[in-house]
Amino acid sequence: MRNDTPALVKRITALSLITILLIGFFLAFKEMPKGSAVNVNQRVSRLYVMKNVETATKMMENGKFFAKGIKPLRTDVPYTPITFGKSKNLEDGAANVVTSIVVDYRGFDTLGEVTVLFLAATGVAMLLFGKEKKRKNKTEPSLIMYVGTRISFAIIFLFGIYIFVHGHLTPGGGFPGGAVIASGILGLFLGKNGYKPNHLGLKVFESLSGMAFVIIGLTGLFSVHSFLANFLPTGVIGDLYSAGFIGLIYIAIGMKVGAELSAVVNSMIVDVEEEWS
Amino acid sequence: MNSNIIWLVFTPLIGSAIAAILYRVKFLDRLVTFSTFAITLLLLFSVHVGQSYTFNLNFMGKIIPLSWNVTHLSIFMLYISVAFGTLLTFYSLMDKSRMKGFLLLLILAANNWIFTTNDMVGFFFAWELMGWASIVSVLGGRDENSSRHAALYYAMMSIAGSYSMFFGVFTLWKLTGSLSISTNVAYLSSIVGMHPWWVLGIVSLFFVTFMIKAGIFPFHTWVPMAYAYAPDTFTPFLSGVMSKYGIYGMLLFLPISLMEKGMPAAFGLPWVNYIFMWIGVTTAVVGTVLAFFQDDVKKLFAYSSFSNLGYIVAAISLFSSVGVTAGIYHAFNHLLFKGALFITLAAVISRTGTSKMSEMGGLWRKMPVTFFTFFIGIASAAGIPPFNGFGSKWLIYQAMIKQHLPFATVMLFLASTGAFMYLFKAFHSVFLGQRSARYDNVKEVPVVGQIVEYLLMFAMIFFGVQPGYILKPIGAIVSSMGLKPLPTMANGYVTGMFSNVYVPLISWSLAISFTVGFILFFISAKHKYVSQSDNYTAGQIPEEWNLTPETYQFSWKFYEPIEGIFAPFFRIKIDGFFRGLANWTAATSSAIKEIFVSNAQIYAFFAVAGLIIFVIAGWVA
Amino acid sequence: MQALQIFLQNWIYLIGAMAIFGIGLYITLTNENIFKIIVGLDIIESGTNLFMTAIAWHPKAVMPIYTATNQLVVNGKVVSADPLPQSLVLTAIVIGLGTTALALTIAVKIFEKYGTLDVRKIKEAKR
Amino acid sequence: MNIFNNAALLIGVPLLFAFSIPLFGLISKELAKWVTLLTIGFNASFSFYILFAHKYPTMVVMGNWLPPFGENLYIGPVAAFLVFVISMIGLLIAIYNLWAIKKGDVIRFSVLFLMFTAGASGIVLTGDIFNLFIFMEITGISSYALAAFGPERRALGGAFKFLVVSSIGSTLYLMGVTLIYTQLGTLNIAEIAARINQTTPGLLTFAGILIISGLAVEAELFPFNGWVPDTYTGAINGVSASLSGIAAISAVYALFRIAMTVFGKSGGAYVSTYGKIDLMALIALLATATVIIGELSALSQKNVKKMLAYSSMAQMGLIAVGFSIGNKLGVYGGIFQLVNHSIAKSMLFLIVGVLVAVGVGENIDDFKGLWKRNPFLTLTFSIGAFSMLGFPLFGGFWSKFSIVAASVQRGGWYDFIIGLVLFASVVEAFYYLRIVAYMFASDVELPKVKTPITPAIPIFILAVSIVAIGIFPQIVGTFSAQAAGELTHKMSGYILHVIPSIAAH
Repeated sequence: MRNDTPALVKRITALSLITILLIGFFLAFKEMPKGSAVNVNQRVSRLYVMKNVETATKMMENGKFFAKGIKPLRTDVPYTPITFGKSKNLEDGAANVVTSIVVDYRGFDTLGEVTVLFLAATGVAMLLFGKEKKRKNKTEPSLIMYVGTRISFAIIFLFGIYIFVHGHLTPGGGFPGGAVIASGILGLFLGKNGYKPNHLGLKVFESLSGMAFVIIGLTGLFSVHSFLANFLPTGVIGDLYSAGFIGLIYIAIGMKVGAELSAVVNSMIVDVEEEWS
Repeated sequence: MNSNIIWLVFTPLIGSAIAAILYRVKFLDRLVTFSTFAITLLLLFSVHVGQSYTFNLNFMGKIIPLSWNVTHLSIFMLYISVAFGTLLTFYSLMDKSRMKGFLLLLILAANNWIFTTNDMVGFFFAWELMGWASIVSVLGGRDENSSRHAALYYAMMSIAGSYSMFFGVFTLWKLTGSLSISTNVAYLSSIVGMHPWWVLGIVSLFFVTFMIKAGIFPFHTWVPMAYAYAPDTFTPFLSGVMSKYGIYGMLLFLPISLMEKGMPAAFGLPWVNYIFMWIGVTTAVVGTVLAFFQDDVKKLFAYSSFSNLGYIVAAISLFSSVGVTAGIYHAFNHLLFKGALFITLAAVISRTGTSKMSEMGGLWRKMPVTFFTFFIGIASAAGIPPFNGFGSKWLIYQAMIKQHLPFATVMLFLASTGAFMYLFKAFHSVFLGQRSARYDNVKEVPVVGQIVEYLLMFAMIFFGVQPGYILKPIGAIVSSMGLKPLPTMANGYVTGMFSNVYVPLISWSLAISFTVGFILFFISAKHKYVSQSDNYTAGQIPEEWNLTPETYQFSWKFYEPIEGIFAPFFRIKIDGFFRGLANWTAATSSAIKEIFVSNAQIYAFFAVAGLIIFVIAGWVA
Repeated sequence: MQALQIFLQNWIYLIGAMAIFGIGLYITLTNENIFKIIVGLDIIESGTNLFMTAIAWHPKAVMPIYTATNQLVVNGKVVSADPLPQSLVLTAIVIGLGTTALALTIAVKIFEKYGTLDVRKIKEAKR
Repeated sequence: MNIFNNAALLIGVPLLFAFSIPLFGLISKELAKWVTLLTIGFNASFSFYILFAHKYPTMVVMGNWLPPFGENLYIGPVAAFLVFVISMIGLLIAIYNLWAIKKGDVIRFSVLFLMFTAGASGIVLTGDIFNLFIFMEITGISSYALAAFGPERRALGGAFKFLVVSSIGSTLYLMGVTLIYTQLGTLNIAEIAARINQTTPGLLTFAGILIISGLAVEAELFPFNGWVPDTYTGAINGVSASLSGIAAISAVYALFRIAMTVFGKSGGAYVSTYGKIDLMALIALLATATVIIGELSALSQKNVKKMLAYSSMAQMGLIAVGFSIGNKLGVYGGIFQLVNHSIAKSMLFLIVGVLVAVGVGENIDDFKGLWKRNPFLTLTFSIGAFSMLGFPLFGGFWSKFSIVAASVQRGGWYDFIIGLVLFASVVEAFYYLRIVAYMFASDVELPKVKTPITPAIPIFILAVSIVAIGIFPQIVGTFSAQAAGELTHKMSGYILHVIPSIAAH
């Protein structure tokens, strides 16, 4: 394979490589539980759904969790029934189990994920850094566009906030909410020629919300002695004010993602002159 | 414990540190070097055969015993190397070449370590220290580009050699669990009958290293370059002492190949030894032939040195009592006369500023002491009886004949004759003949140098006339290796298998005939000295015949007819192999580099293709 | 019919995921345009994401959210879809978004400086 | 089980400050760089405390959910030592950056560099196989951006190559992780490691191949390393230094954590893996090919930076050879070489950076006669070169020594591998010695150049540490011996520290 390999050779090679790879995947999939054979009860997810990780931890510490041959007895972990709107003070209060995993059980992943997005936004801004030129759309947006984006921005913004505030109850959360907010800001860019968001505000917002996430994590470290541990009461499952720190974190994430994606949109739209020399 | 052995290593290291601090002031550097050598020589008197010392090095919780053990061979090698080094450093006190004393002291430390150590770790360390110090020393030659090139070449060979030894050391360590050289050699000789190939493989890992360091065919290609382009005062050490490390290493491992062990034989020798003997003979012949045609006098003697090591290897590879005696004896003699020759060459080159024979000539009147040293040196090298090279060469021939190896003997004779021819060429073109006008103001070397030259002259004559002083310790070495030593007789005798030669008798007869010749020379007619271009021309104007001062030189196309004979062989270039290897590596390098000049997509292709290869491997397995 | 249904239940999402993965890889490996390569990478990521959701799903799965009517656990057995891969997919999507944003930025800069989007032409004169 | 949750600060503090650097940047650009420096300094001193107060082996539990249910960081001997090395190298490069990064978006560069270092530490620390992926992406995304940073356009081409190959690699890794999850239902490294023999062999092999291929991209093993030369050459020198000195460490760590701890069989003199094929043997083959191809490609380079890039590739191969031998001595040599390589190679890149900045240039011919122009940089470069080629009394000697010893100890076809590697080492010695010989040439007369003080500090420290390691190998040796013990005994070294209750079964 060289720089000047003809396209046909490339295509045939690529096709054959991909075919072999897919056959490999197929053979591997044959050994994998799939469809009706998928048994969530044998996975660690069972404990997350049932919200009884603490019980399992105790069983593990008593040596009752792993059977001979180091097989985990996840199906043996006793189940305390959870009723929506009634069960109180669960170990994790989110009705949306995905959210409870994302923010609580595996919250460290989410912190990393926020960081990745932050780094991507930073990288984009760093590479497109320079002295801004005046931006000019190819076609002047119409009046309807201008007014429409302005009006819909408020609604979109509100909707975004709704999504991340209800992250622990409904599908959605900080990332979708933030993305919705950023799409509203994209609308503003489209609606007005030469629209300029408040750069300083975006930057401060982004930084503060990111720091808020880490500070929530550190609060956990200093109050409950574990980084990113829940230090608030979990309340009744299904309430808006429940699930401990999940709501706080999702607010921080939502604001951060919104600000970040807006910044990415801004960096990509604006033309700059480089200042290297 | 006999910790004085350790001081043999530490004294030079301390000296080296001091010299390194002072190295900007050349004289102080040299002075420290000389005094350290002298102190080491004094220290040697406290070292006796049978002393041993063990230092347990704690490396990562593992105890590595570093052991020192003084044998007959080591004490002999120590004495000759340190004594020669002392002379050389004394000579270099007043020398202008860019040799750095502290490097020489590092080599001395390694030298003492190599000759006394009994563990492979220490041996390897010392070997590396010696190798790198000498590589850096080669860098300081007169012609910087060439010496850089030579040092790099030498470094490559040396590194290849040390990796080979590295590998060998670990293999032995894995097999026996011991790092002691003597244990491992004993182990190898105990299994050599059962697994000759195995042992051969392991030993050849070491022998490649030794052959590279000694410059034995076919690993000799670095020798002419490094010898010629090294600093002039370093070359004597390189040729005289450092080439013997390889010989020493071989002597350590050779007892494995004793005949009684049931090795398959060829022509009355274990066939490995037989092949090795031929390698030695080839070295001797090739070195001689190549030396004929050199114009650079240091290169000529480099090839000569290479050729002489061939003699040594051929002799010790027989592993008979005469053979080993002859080999060690020749090693000593070679150290002495080649050291003397290179020292005189250093003297000449420092005065004339060139090493090309075609630019020299007629220097004997200006530098008589140097001239006589050189004269005795080449007489020794040629093996002329009263001087020291005679006895060993004579023993070598005896050893060869005793093993019924007529053809190899003839080849060695041939090489010896050739040696006489090139030595004479060098002798004549440097010191005799017409002197070029630009050397009219050349002076003899300083007094320091002259003292050294007188001492070397004395040594060459003394050990030539009284070989017993050397043969006795060699007899002890030979018996310590499990061979029957040659019968000892009075100091004047070279004892052999067929006959014993009483050298003083020969020397007296030669001295008398020489005196007669001298008298005849003086009573004959007076010679007239003419300038260089006042000769041969028969009234012609030289320029019209394209004649320059160089073409009047004795060495100008001196062996042209012989060159014609050997011309077909010159097409086979041994360094062609290494050059070819290097070129192949470079070409492969350029080809492989092409992998990495593609674009992102192709690299993605690579990654996917690698994955696919794995997937297929997974299926196949 | 039953067999087909079982086959579809077992394989449909996996085949879909692999098809998307293969298409993405093919696009990446054969198109010389940088933007198309980035699109290909994105499609590969989508394939992976679909694969991860596919292994979480089973035919009788309910959504993993507690509501007044949704029972996640019946008779001590979890009947919902596996929530863990879903949360992993959330993470993977965001990471893919970040990579794509950065890749596009680099593409923009490459177009500015090299004046081309053809990967074969992005090279320095001297090697 | 020993829990030391405060060690979460190793990740938390850099994150906090990375988010806040834009705010500091509002005050001044220099402050942003200093905050980065101090934060990495905090990490360095904290990991120094963990290492020398002997706080390890210990574990950090995230969110109060014990493994295997939640996420955790595991600070064993390997992690404690490598985090310290990564933070120290990061600290020194941050000092260099104070001087080198003057133009462009300095603030965001600082953010990316800080997170690059923290992400690499995270790879080494984490005890969760998916979390490992996230940290790989943190390191990856920041390194794409860092590699594209700079005034020269070649940086962009290099970064794009890196991005494409690396994205495919991370996708493959994610696929492999998912496949394992379908069988074992867990993402915790310790639990997977304990139960890896409960998977079916075909799937296990395929998942292993996907994961190893994915990790081999950043570990620079052939044929996944096409991006290396262009990226290293294109990036500014500080970034090249951190790529080879920081990212490579963590990538190799991840590769062998997966291969030896997750897939490895416990017991036996040499670690081998479950599945249809032995992944360790596979890696050994890759690594050998990498060494040979890397060294041979480096030989004919005229550009020193590119040569260093190829050499870096080859060194990673050598490290992987050491690890893949699979006994304690081999892993010991591998880790030792990892440390030596990261010290020496980052120093060499920094020196090239200084030389380019002061106007000497980055081609071999520019190095001629450097001794007379600037003795300090010449000496340090020579020290680095000697360490690279395994010269006695320099750091690299001990590691090469151990690797050769280990492979001879293993014997079999490792004899053949090490023969090839030693041949490649001769080639390596040649091209490094050629530069050294050029630098000491005295037949070139060019004006002297001055060494700026700030970048001279890290270069000096790195050079001193190379010599110190060469003379006192136990500085690194004790830790790498412990680390080798951890990697070769997965049950007692890793699993039991994370999930002690497994011991009862």
